[in-house]
Order: sequence, then C-alpha cells, then structure tokens
Amino acid sequence: MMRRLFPHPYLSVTLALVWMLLVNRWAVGSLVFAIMIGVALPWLIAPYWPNTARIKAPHRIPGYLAIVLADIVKANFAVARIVLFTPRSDLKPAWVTVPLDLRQPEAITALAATITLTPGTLTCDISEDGRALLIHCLHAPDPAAVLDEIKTRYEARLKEIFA
Amino acid sequence: MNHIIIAPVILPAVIGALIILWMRSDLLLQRVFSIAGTMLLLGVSLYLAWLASSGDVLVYRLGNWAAPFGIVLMLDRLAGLMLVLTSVMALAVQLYAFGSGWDRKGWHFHALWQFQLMGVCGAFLTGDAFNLFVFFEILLIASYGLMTHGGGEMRLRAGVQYIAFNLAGSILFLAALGVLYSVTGTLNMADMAARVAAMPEGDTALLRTGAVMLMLVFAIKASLVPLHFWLPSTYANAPGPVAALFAIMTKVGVYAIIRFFTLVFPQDTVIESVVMDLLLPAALFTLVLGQLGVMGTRNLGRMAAYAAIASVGMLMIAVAQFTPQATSAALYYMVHSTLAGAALFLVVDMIGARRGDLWLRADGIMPGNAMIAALFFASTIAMAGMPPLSGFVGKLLVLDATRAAPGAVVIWGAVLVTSLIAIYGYARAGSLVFWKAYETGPVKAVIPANGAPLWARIPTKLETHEQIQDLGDAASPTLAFVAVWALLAGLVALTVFAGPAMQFAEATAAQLHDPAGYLSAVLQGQEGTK
Amino acid sequence: MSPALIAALPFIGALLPALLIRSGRDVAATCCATATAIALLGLCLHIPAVMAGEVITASFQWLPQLGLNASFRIDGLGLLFGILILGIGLLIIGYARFYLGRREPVGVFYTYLMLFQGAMMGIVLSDNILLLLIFWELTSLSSFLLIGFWKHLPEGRQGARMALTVTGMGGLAMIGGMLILGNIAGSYQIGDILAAGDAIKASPLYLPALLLILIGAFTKSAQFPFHFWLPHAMAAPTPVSAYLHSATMVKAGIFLMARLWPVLSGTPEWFYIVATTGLVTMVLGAWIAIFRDDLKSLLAFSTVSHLGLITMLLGFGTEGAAVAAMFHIVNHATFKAALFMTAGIVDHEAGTRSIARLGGLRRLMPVTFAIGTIAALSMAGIPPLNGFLTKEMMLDQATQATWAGNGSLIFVLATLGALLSVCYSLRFVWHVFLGPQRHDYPAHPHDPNPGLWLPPAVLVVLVVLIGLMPNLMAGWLVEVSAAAVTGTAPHPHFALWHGVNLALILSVIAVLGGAVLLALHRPLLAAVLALPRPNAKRMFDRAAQGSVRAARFVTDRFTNGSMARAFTGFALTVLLCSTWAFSTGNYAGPRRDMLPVEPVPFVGWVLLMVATGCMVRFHRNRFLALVLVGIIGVIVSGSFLYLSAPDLALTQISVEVVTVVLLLLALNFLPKQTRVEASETRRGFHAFVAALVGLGFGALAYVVMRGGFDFAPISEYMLANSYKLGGGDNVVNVILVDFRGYDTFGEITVLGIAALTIFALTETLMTGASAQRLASWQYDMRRAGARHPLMLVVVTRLILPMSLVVGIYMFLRGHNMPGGGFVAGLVVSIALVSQYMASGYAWAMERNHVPYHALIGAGVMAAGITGIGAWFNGLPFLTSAFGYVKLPGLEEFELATAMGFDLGVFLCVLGAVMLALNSLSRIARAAGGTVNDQPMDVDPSQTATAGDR
Amino acid sequence: MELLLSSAIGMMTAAGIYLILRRRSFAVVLGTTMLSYAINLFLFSTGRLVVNQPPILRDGVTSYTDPLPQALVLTAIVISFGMTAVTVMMALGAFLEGGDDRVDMPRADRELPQKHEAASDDDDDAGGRA
Amino acid sequence: MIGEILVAVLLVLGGFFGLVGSYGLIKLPDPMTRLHAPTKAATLGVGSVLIASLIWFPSQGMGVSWHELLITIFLFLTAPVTGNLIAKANMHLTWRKQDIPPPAKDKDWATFAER
Amino acid sequence: MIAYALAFAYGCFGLAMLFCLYRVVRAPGMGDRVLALDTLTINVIALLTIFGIDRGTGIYFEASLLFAMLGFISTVAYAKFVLRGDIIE
Ligand code: NA
Ligand code: NA
Repeated sequence: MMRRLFPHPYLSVTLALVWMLLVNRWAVGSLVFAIMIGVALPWLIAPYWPNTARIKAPHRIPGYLAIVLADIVKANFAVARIVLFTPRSDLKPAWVTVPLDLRQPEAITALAATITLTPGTLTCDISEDGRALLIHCLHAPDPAAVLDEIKTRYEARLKEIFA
Repeated sequence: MNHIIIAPVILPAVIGALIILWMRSDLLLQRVFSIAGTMLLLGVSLYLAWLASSGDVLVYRLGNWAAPFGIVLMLDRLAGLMLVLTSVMALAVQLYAFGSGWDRKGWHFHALWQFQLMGVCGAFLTGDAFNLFVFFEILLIASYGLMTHGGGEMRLRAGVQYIAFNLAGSILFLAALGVLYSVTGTLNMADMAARVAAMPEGDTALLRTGAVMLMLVFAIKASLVPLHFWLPSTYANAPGPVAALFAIMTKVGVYAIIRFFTLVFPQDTVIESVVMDLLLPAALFTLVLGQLGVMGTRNLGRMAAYAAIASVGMLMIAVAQFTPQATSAALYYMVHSTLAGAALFLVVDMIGARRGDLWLRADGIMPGNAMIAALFFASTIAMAGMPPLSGFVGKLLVLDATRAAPGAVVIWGAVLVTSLIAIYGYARAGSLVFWKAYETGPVKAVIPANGAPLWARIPTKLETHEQIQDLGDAASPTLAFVAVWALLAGLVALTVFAGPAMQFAEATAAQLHDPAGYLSAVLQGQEGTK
Repeated sequence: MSPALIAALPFIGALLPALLIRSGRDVAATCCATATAIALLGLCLHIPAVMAGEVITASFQWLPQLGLNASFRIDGLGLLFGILILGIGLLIIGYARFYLGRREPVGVFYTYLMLFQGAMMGIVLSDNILLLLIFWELTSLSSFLLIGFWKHLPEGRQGARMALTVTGMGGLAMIGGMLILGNIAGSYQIGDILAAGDAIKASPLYLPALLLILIGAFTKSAQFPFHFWLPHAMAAPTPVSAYLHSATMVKAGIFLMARLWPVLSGTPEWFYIVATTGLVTMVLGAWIAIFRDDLKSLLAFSTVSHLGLITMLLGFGTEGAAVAAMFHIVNHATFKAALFMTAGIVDHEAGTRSIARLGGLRRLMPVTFAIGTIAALSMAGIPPLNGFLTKEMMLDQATQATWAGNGSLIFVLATLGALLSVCYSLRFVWHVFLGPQRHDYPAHPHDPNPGLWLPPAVLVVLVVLIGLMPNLMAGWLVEVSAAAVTGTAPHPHFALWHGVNLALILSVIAVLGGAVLLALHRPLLAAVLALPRPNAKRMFDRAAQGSVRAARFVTDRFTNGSMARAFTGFALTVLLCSTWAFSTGNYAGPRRDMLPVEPVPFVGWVLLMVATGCMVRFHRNRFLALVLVGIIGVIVSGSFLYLSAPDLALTQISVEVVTVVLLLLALNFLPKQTRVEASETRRGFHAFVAALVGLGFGALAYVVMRGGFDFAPISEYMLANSYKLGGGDNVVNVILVDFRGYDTFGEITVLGIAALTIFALTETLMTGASAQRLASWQYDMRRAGARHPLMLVVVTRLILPMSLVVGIYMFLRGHNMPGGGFVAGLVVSIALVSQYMASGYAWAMERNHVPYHALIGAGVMAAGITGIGAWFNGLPFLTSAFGYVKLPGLEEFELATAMGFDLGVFLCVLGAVMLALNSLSRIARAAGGTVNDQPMDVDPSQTATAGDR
Repeated sequence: MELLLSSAIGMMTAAGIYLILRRRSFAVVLGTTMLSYAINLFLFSTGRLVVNQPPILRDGVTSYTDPLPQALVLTAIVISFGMTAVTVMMALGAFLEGGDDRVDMPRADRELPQKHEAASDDDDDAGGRA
Repeated sequence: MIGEILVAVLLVLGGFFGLVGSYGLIKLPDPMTRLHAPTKAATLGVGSVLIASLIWFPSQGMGVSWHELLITIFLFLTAPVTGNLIAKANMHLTWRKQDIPPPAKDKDWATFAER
Repeated sequence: MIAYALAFAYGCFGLAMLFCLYRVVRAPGMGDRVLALDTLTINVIALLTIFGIDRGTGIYFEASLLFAMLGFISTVAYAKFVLRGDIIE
C-alpha cells in the first residue's frame, strides 16, 4: 500500500526539496505545494522507474558526498596542472578495468559518476554483462593504484549505502 | 458585440479539434461533422454578409481590450463577401473530396480541412496586422498537410519547395511587420492607417520600405510574377480537391493587398507611387506568364495551375488601379475566378482519376465520357473568359474599368492577346484529351491506387506501384459530379445575376475606398472595453 | 413573339436533345425542328411591322453598371438574317436527320447545332453590342464543337482548333473595338451607337475601333488573309458545312459590317480596307477554288470568294452596293447551301469527295445532278437564276467604283473574279456529274432517299423562283434590310434584263472566259501544282507549334523547378523593391544613441559571426552544421537574455533543442554529407546575392534600431495596464495570454496542425515507395552497441521528475515571471524525450497512456473553451478575469482565467512536440529497427538474480 | 551595440540565403533556420535595444523595454518551429520516396519521360508527324 | 566584505577553471584525453561561479537564492552521463576493440557489443 | 575588487567560449564537437551567472537552469546520434 502510494520515497523528498529551492520562498503555501508535488510526481513517473533503488544506509550518503566533493576540488587542481604544464609527450593515459561488486544500476551509476567527477579519471563504458566498468585515466603512470583507490575509496562506501 | 462574428474562426477550430480528439480514426463521423461544420460555416457566413451588407462596419474586440491595444475582428462588406465565397467553395470541394474518395487516402484530411478554413476565415476577418500573419501561418501549415495528403514522390518534392518558399515569405512578413511597428508603433490596421496618414514627411523611408515588403509578401501568396515560382508544381501535384481549395489561397493574398492598400496605405499617402509602379507591371507579367503556361504546358494539372496564375494576373490588373470602379470589377472577377479555378481543378482530377495520368500525350487514353468532357469544356470556357459564363463578364468589367488608366493600351493588349493564347491552349488540351481518344477507341479506365498521386505517373512506375482498380473504390462518383456542377452553377448564377452581384461589389468597393467608417468603427466608441 | 424569346428558342431547343440524349434521331430532330419552326414563325409574324419601318425591341436589365443589357431588336437586317438562319436551319435539321448514322451521337450533334443556331440568332437580334459580343463568341465555341464533331478525324480536331483560334482572335479584337465604340457613343445600345455615327467617325479612336472590329468581321467571314481556316473547317459533317459555311457563321462578319455600316462606312479608311480586302478575297478565293480536288474544299473557297464579293460591295459604301450586298447574301445562302448538301450527298453515296475519283454521276444520281447543276449555274451567274441577278448588280457597282483614282481596276478584277467563279462552278458540274461513268467509285452511287435531297431541292426551287420573280420572292426583304443597313429608304427594282450595258458585257466575258479556262483546266492545274504555293495550314501549324514551344520555353525559363533560381528571384526582388522604396522616401538619419558595447556581448558577437561563417563554410558536413546550429541557438538566446528578454531566451533555447532533436532524427536517414554540386561561378553568384541581401537586411535592422517612434507605441498601454487589468507582472506573458491571446490561440493551432501533418506524412510514408525503400534500409553509419546505456537510463529517471518540477514551476510563475505554458510544455516534452532517448521508444511508449493527438485536441479545446467562457458574461471571446484567493492557513494566491488558456497552450505544445517526435522516430521502425522490452542494455541486478538461479 | 546586432542579423541572413540556395533539402532547412534566427532578432530589435530592463513589473522600477515585440517574437519562434518541423518531415519524406534529397523539381514534373517524347505531340498531329 | 572577498575569489577560481577546461579542449592530444579537461574543470568552474552567486546576493542584502544550488546539483548530476556518452562515442569512432583491455574473457564492453 | 574579479571571470569564460568554438569547428571526430558544444553551454551558464552578479538581478537564473537541462539533453541527443544514428529507438 505504502509502496503504491509512495513508489520512490527518497525521490519524493528530493522533489519536494527541489520545489522549495525553486520557489525560493519558505512559506506554508509553498510547503503544501511541495508536498503535493512530492506525492504526485513519483506516482506519475512510476511506470518509467519500475524498480526503485534499495538503500539500506541513507545516513552514510552525506559523508560520501563530502568525500566526493573534496576529491572534486583536488581533481580540478590536478587536471589543471596537467592541462597547463604537462607536455603532450609526458602524458600517460591508460585504460583501467574495474570489476564491479555493485549490482544495482543506481549504485553503479553513483560509482561511475564519482569516478568521472574526480581526478583524471573518466567512466567510459560498462561491460556487456554489467560486471565491470571501463575507466580512462588522463595521466596514470600506475593504473593499479587507480583501480585500488576506486575499489576502496568509493565502491566500498557505496556498497554500504546501497542494499 | 455580436459573437457570431468570431464564429467563422471558432467553428472550424472546434470541429477540427473535436475530430482529432474523438473521431480521428472514424472517417464516417469525420465526414458528417466536417461537412456539417462547413454547412454551418456557410450559414454563418451568409448571415455575416447580410449583416455587413447594411454598410456598417462591425467590430469584435477580442478579450474586450480597447483598440488598438487588443486584437479586433472587423466585419465589413469585403470580409463578408470573402467569407461567403470561401464557404461556398469549400463546401462544394469538400463534397468532391468525399465523393472522389480523396479524403480517405491519408490521415487527418478533415481536421486539416477545418483548420485550413479557420486560417482563411481568420485572415479575412482580422483587423490586426500581426494577427493576419498568424492566420496566414494557420492556413499555410494546414495547406502543407493537405497539399501532401496521400504522399508520393513528386507531391512531397513539390511540398518541400512550397513550404520553403512560403517560409521565406513568412519571414519577409515578419520583417515587414517589424519595420511597420518600428515606424508606427502599432499593429492595429486602422490605428496604423491613422498614424500613416499623420506620418511626418521626414520619416517616410522606413514606412515605404515596410509597405513594399508587405506588398511583396502578399504578392507571394497571390503568386504574382516574379514571386510565383512556388505555385505551378504545388498546385499541379496537390490532390485535386486540395488544389481546388487553394483557389481561395491566392485570393487571400489579393484580399490582403486590397485591404492594406485601401485602408492603411491608400493612394493619397506617402506610399503613392509604390503600388502603381510595381503592382501593375507585375500583374501584367503574371497574366502573360500564366496564359503562356496554359498554352505551353504538357500536363493538365500544370495547365490548371497556370490558369490560376493567369487569373491572379487578371485580377491584379484591376486591383492595381485602385479606383472604385476597378475594385468592384476585381471583386466580381475574384468570385468568378475562385469558383472557376476550383471547378477546373476538380475536373482535371476527374480526368486524372480515370486516365491514370495528366500528360498531354498522343498515346493518352481518356475513356469517352461526355459528362466529364462537358465539365471540362465549361470550366475552361470559364477560365478563358469566354461567354456565356461569368469570365467573359468579368473580363469586360476589367477592360471597361481600365480604359482610362495609364497604359490602357498595354493592359487591353495583354488581356486580349493572352485570352487568345489561353483559348488555343485549352482547345489544344481538350481536343487532345477528349477527342483524340476516339482514334484508339475506348479503353478500360486506369484508376490509380489509393494514395497514388494525381501528377502524371511515369509509365514505368505505373507498372510497379499502381494497380488497376475499379471505380467502386471511390465513395460516390455522383457526389463528385454534383460538386463540380454546383461550382459551375455558381458561375451561371454569377452571370445571370451579374447586376445584383455588381451592385454588392460596387458597394463594397465604395466602402473600401472611403475607409472613414472603418476607422471610426475601430477607434471610436469603445465603451465597456478594458 | 418577343425578340428575346425568338433568340432563346434555339437554346431551349438545344436543351431537349441533350436531355433526351438516348431517345434517337427522330425525337432529336423533331424537337429541334419544332423549336426552329416556332422561332421562324414568331419572326415572320413581325414581317408586317418591320416592313412598315418599325423596329421591334425587347430589353432586360442585366448588368447596367457596365451597360450590358439583354436587349434585342428586330429590324430589316435582323429579319433578313433571322429568316436565313432559321429557314436554312430547318432544312439542315431535316437533312442531318438522314445524313448522320444511327450509331453517331445525334443528340449531341443537335445540341451543338441548336446552340450554334441560338448564338447566330443572338448576334442578329442583339440590340446591345456587348450582348452581340457574347453571342459572337458563342458561335466560335459552338462551331468549334461542330467542326470537331467527328472526333476520330485528326482533320476535325485541327480544323476546329484553327477555326476557334482564328475566329476567337477576331472576337477578342472585336471586344476591344466594341468597347471603344461604346465608349465614344456613350452607350453600348446599338440604337444609340447608330445614332452617334458622326461622332464616331470624328473620334480619334475611330481608326483603332474600325481596325479591331474589322479584324473580327474578317476572321469570321474568312476574308483574306484570314481565309485559310474555312477550308479546314470542312472536316465537319456536311450539314455543318452547309449551315455554318454557307448561310450563317461566315455571314456573321458580313452582318456585323452591315450592322455598323452607318457608323463606320463612308470614310476612305473604310473603303480602302474593306473594299480592297473584299476584292482580293474574291479573286484569290475563286482562283484557289479552281484547283481544289476536294469537293467541299472547292465550295469552301468559292464561299470565301463570294464573301469577298459581299465585303467588297459593303466596302463601296454606297446605297446601291449595299442593296446588292443584301441581295447577294440571300442568293448565296440559297445556292451555296444547296451545293454543300449536294456535295454531302455525293460524299455519302459515292464514298468520296475527291473530284479526281468522281465524274459521270449524271445517270447514277439524276436528282442530285439536277439539283447540283441548277445551284452551280446560279453560282456561275447564269440567267435566269438568282446568282445572275446579283452578279450583274455587283459588276454594275464595280464599274462605278474608282480605286485611288483608277476607274477600271476594280471592275477588271471583279470581272476576273466572276470569270473564275464561272470556271469552278462549271467544273463542279462537269467533273462530278458529266463525263464518262466510272467503275471505281469507292461506294455504289445512287440517288439518296428524299430526306437527303428534299432540303436542297427546296433551296434550288428558291434559286429559280428568286431568279424569275426577284421582287416578289426577295425584293421586299432585301429592301427592308438594305434600309436598315443604310438608314435610308432605297426602293430597288430587280430585273433579269437591264438592256445591254457594261455589266452585261463583262458578264458575258466572264462566262465565256470561265468556260475556256475550264477547258484548259488540266494543263493549268499541272502548271499551278508545279508552282510553289504557300501552305496556309502548314504556316498556321508552324505558328501554333512555334507559339507553344515559345510559351513552353518562357514558362520553363521562369519556373524550371529550380529552387535556387526561384529563391534568387525572390531575394533580389525583395532587395531591389525595398531598396527602391527606401531610397525614394525621406530618411532623416538616426535618432537614438547607440548602446555602448560591453565585453561579453562582444565575445558573443564574435562567436556568432564565426559560428555563422563556419556554418556556411562547413555546412556540407551536416552533423557539424547541426552542432553549429546548437551554438548559434545558444548565443541568440543569450543575446535575448542580455537585451532584457528572458522569456524569449527561455523559449528560444527550448525550441532550439527540440529542433536539433528533430533534425537528428531526420538526419539519421538523410545523407550525412552534402556534395558540392554548383560550379564555382554559381556559388560565387549565390554568395554575392546572399551578401547583398544580408547587407540590405542588416542595414535595415540598423536603421530600425537607431530610429525613434513618431507615435507612442501601443505597448506603453500594455506596460501600464498589465497588472491592473491583466493581473500579471510579466508583461510579455500577459500580452501572450491576454492582450493578444488570440494570436497565441492561433499559434498553438499552428503547432498542433504541424504535428498532425507530420503524423499524416509519416503514415503515408509507411505505405508508399518509401516503405519499400525503408524495408531494405542499410544504415550508412556503423552502429555502436550502446543502445540504452545504463548510466543514461538511471540519470534520466532522476531528471524526468526534476524536469517536471521545473516545468510546473515555469508554468505557474509564467504570469508574473519569465516562463509560461509554452516553455513549460517544451520543458516537459523534452524531459519525456530524454526518457525515450534513454530507454527506447517501445519501452517508453508502452508506459505512456496519453494519446498525443488527444493532447493537441484538448489543448486547442481548453484554450478555446477558456475564451468562449467569456461569452457567458456577455463579453467577447478571450476576455480574461482574475482574482486573488486565500485558502485558510495559506497565503493569498492569484487565480486567472488566463491560466486556463495557458493550460491549453501547455497541452497543445506538449502534444504537438511529442506527436511530431514520435512520428519521426517511427520511421526507424519501418527501417527494420528492432524494439526493446527492457529499459537498459544491461541490468546487472536482473542478470545477477538470473545467474544466481 | 546596435552595430553589432545589425551586423549579426545581416550575417545570419546572408548565411541563410546562401544555404537556401544550395540544392539539398537539408541545407535549405539549415538556411531557413538561420533566417529565422535573423528575423527573430530583427523583429525583437524593432522595440529598440535596452539592457537590463526586462518587461517584468517590479516595485520602484518605471522603465522597461518594449514588451510587444518580444511577444511577437515568441509567437514567431513557435510558428517557425512548427514550420521547420513540417519542412524537415517533408524533406525526409521526399528523400525516402524519391531516393535523393534534391530540392529542385525533377524534369519529370513538367516534361514527359523521354520514352514518351517520341509519341507525344506538341500540337496533336498537326506537327506533321504522320 | 568577507562575502565580497569570498565571491571575488570564487569568481577568479571559476574563471580560471573554466578557461583551463576549455583550454584543455584544444591543447590535449587526443579525443579521449580532451574529454577529461572540460568534464571536470568546467564543472568546478561553473560550480565556483554559482557558489559565488549563491553567496553574493545574501551578502548584498538581496535575499538568498537557492537556484544556483539547484543548477550546480543538476550539472553534477549530468556531467558524468555526458562524459560517459562522449567517451563511448570516441571509443566507437576512433578506437579499435583490441586496443582496449577487455572486461573479462569472452566479454566485450557494451559499446562494442552487437545490438 | 569585485569588479576586477567579474572582469577576470568575463574574460576567462569569453575566451573559453572561443576555445570551444575552435574545437567545434576543428575537430578530428564528432565526439570532440559534441564535447565542445557541451562545454560551451556550461560556459554560457557561467557567464549568465556572472552577469547576474554584475547586474544584481536574479532574473537570469531560470535561463541558466534551462540551459543546464537542455544542454544536457542536446548533448545526449548528439552523442546518441553519433553512437547509433537513431536517437530514439
Ligand atoms: Na511567458
Ligand atoms: Na506565444
């Protein structure tokens, strides 16, 4: 019953928040409307999102986000340095295959997005069975280290968050 | 305010919307609603024409906004006349589309038809320059759909040209409106007229530019040479009833020229020389080229198309005089050429349906059909301006109205010489199509399959994707004949009642050439508006 | 009987056989004969009055504005012609009944014949020259049908066309002439015109009017140089020839000259043009007739010759000549109709009209021989037949005429004409009936049944009787008609014997010379055939064909289907006309100061210019071109933002994206490259034209932007009242949904129709040639395996609801801030499209339960109903209302009817965009594209469970 | 600023015209798109250029740019989008039916195919082809 | 004042990263490496600017506007996807299958799979 | 100070846009072009935001939001086209 009414509870919250951010007016009327949207829209789009993400530890999300954000800032400096100062000839791009323990599409996507947003790595593809990600590194003298960082720093954390 | 004034726009819009909402796959319902709608439209138009015939100019202020800030609809004699003409013609042609089975050769014929009528009626009624643009676009976009109804290579190719050329025309329209707005600061036609009349002498360059650009836009719609390029292939390749309906489309351009250059830019304003210097030569060239096309073409469909061009030339010769007498002659000729052009296109379609193609070729086969031959004869007589049909009367009226005009000799010469050209062209075409068949003897009719285009099929293609089908596939051939006869009956009526018809035309012309009533109807007495 | 009714009777008669088309020859003939007989009777009832000098008129108002009235008159001239037309018509109707075969469409024939008869009666009874013109053209049309009646004969078609063209040309010239005439006289009534003779002759427009009218008359009456059509009209069935080309149509020109004789004749112009033309025609026609092999052709040229004779007489402009002309009209009609019918009998019975294959029919067809001989002798002018009478009168008149001071030229030539006339007349008798009987006639000749020979016999009796008793039989008629022509009261006395005078001597010379000439016929014929002769038919054909080719050349030059040419014409026309209009007006120079250039817009400008330049340079790489379109769109929309138009920017960028999606969908099937096709010069020219137009339009834009308003723009009112009366802060939105909501109503309709059109087009593509092409479609691009990438699917699932939120937000705030139904509709549809792109058409479509068609319909209806709602308050369509609502616990918010309208906009936009994109993407299904039932290429959570099992 | 905008309008117009003069429907679509941009900017500019005064009523602000041309341009944008969509579809249809994306009408539109040329007669049999 | 400094710093930072991102687009040697520059640098570039804006308005007493936050979230959400798709496009267009390490034996990357 | 920062940012993003344009036009493959267009859109968003700070108005945020959304979707469309030809399949 609850699942029929709220097919995507996290989405409902997100959408209500988005509405509040949009109207940019923290008043009762807006909140009522935000709740209406939070209820109605997920229900409306449920057919397009049949199996919702199963999250077991939502409280770990902020921490994860903080790490990612910090990494993004670092990444940017790193990339900037490479772009500006590394001569073309010194550049060592590399392909890295990341075998996946994650199975939920949402979880894999979260990992892939993290990889892309952080230093010098970019998620390029997924294997045809969905059990590995293909990463391209802008400048990776040691590809194994990259793989290790991804597995331990990000995937492990995501495994804790997603069921 | 009389709400019926907006009915010619709302009625087809609602019927079109209803058709796509609830009956988009039920042809029978569509036919019933669509034809009933057009009949109702005819009734409404007659009522409005009757209202307008009193000589009052009726204003409908949309959204209850005061002019010139909101959009107004204007009902005067000219608008009433055009509405009646449109609905009469549309009803007959629609019956033909039903009778010939054209309406089942593709989707949405009736919805597009209604929207087309909405666009045309809206264009005739509006009193706002930009709104005219909008309704031009409505009638154009519906015409794109109708023009390519049924598909086929040539039709689509012609459609691409048609749409591209008109797109350019629409862009020019916007440019002209922009220029005019930048000078006058208004879009309401009556208000614009008042401001044009009061325009300081030092600011006329832009005004003239805008006026000329606007005229060129309308010239495209009217297919005046050298802006006529889009017409021959479009009309020749359009489905018969659609081409017939398009007979009113060129008239929308003519209407707009008459409207703007009697109301907004009358002859005694700064625009003076603009019109006469450009319009009359263009009209003459149009007439000559159209009639040459009638004679020179090898295809009946193109012949009818060139006939349409020629009739616009003739019409514009009268319009370009901008005298009450010439305008009334033009109005008479407009009614005539619309009905006659529609009839010709329908007859040509009948021939194409029975003969398989429209080429004028020695081995063409037209099974002896006295009825179609008679219809062809009658409609070409009408188009050629031969007696006893109204074309001759119209021609006399135009000649009479231009006799004192500058360049009268050229006008008369062009009209008379091109008449001869057209007579020869029609005689040649008719004798090839109808008489020559007797040499080879009657042969079984080749009926193109559903969706097969009217344009002349190359025989190799005939073998590959057309089958021989019996006439039973068409919905009701009798109805198709009735439709054509009805149009011709209209011409006969126009001839017999030429006197009363001209009385109305003269009253209309008088109203047009003295726009004071129009102006005061719009700009004064706006109690109760926002 | 009213003249109008007399003129109308043949038309009524024409209707009957058309209505009774299946009831056979007898019924048709009877109907027509009855109608004709009644008309003739009615006409004859007026004889006493006309004899007494009355003019019987009847007039109905038709088109008084033009001076065109249905006015009819019966005077002597009309009476003469009316009797001829109806009387001979009656005989022809009988003759045709027996002439035409059982299987021929007799009903149609009689309809045409009666139409023609009616048209002729109309001409001769008209009292209004415009009305006369109408009937005049009708004779051309009906004779076209009659000449081409035998559709299986190419000569019939060609002859008909030639006759129509030549007489049609004359008719058109006459329109001009008549209008001028009426203009000078101030009326188109014949009575008024006849009264204005002096004014007309004095007018500077007399000569043009004369020339134009004479062209009409000459073409109709086959006068040189327009004579050539008549022989070719002989392809018509003989009753037609006998009727049209002896008594009626060819006499219409003569009638016209006679009708306008008081107005136009008597001037040197008239004399020299008309008399000379008649003289030349008379001699030339007779000369040619001598050598014709076809019996009907011989008669045709003899007709040409005799019409020349009458024309010459009218041209003399004297009363006596006019009398002679009138008399000869009667005589010629009688003997020539009889001759044509005789020729028809010969053709009918012997199976040929070729004189070379005839001869010796005297004994086989004695009755026919007798009829033919008497008629031919009359034509030769042998006493005591009626032809002799008028030949004498003609020669007498000729002796009195001088041509440019030369007193003998005319009568010498006239005698020559008479001599030649004797020759061909005798030849008709000699070469057909006399001589040895042959054994090789194509058929077995014998006298026909009386139905065929009685009508010519009646005429031959008249020929004899008029010859013997001219005053009793025809004199009175000639007298009244001549009186009507000249406007005086001539009292001629006709007699066979005038004593020995110059005319008689000339006549004798003519007869003897003619006989001698016939004796010399064989060597003469050989000599003539050896001479080069102009072939009128070939010349006409060449001219016609040349005109057709020229017409085709011109039209093809102008409209050869080339878009580039058409567009160049368009662009240059617009440029030249606008430039001319601007330069002929007053331009006082810029009035507004320029805005300073800031760095950001400058960068945008550089970007725009470069991108546009690249667009032109690289447009052949179509994908790149699309990317550049994206860039330009972004910059244009940025410019709108910069220049205080946020609503525009939102709309522009949304439309931009949808357009790109649309173009990408299409490009999938189109070639990815545009080949270079135009030559360097051509491209250069195009670039030049483009640059000129660009320059012009740019300059116009500059002038507009620097210009000031002379009048306050109406938008000031809108700014002032947007909130007060429209209830919205976003003036643009209030304009869209309120001030000019009607425009928007039209605009969404356009969008809806566009989608419907796209849908309908796709449907037809699924059945036509394209369906076959698509069925075997080979993609020209290698395709990657990433159909529905996992990441894309997951993220768009999140984007969809978020975009919907944005869409709702845009919709709700539109009235007060940038946004509105249109943008909202686009945002939502783009969000939906992203779902389609991510998870595929089939999968997404399966989850969509809203028919897009219905959305469009609902949108138009919603907007319409909101508009109509105002009617219930007695207010016009689209009158808006708004109010502020306060729900308990919440702050006040605004409700406006304009929102209902905006909802219509939203629905219509959503439906239209989705329907269009859907339709386009369906094409790929027809191209063999498979559909997916899974939303993503690989779903590890699914495969994992599958693997675990 | 006015100079920048008008030169951009001119440039886009020229590009649009040049593209329309190419012989392929895709180029024509690109060209009309360019022309649409140009005309939208032009029509917009008839309200004269104003920076940072969007026509959205705010307290204390009295000067706004002319909103009317903006509304007109909005309508024009939407309409030209509909038109473009139909053009694209029609061009695609013509390509799929005919096998090429030329915009010029083929000769077969106005002339008999060569095969029949011999049998055709311009003027019936009058031309003397017996 | 602090707000102003912060905003200025963020603006400079944003401008710098924006420029670097786009510069990388033209400087880096091949399509795959070029992909790295803008997807990250431009994200932070525009992100900084958005944060600057988020700070600026309240610091000027014009009320807080959360829209910038929304845009930032949106960009961060979508950038990986565009990066992924363009990378796939590059793989598809310019890379041979054998030059990229396979995910596992007998398995292919999705882009190279037959679909 | 803020003015200098703004000018600097304007300059950076303006220049960045030109770089993007260069890459759109001069690119070995279609992937680069799509990437450059995507980057260009992002730069425009940045410019709009800077402009909003400069002018002290929040009126441009909706546009930025829409640019972000639509930029994403058009990039997806372009890329999907390069990959599959058919963007909706
Ligand atoms: Na809006
Ligand atoms: Na709009």
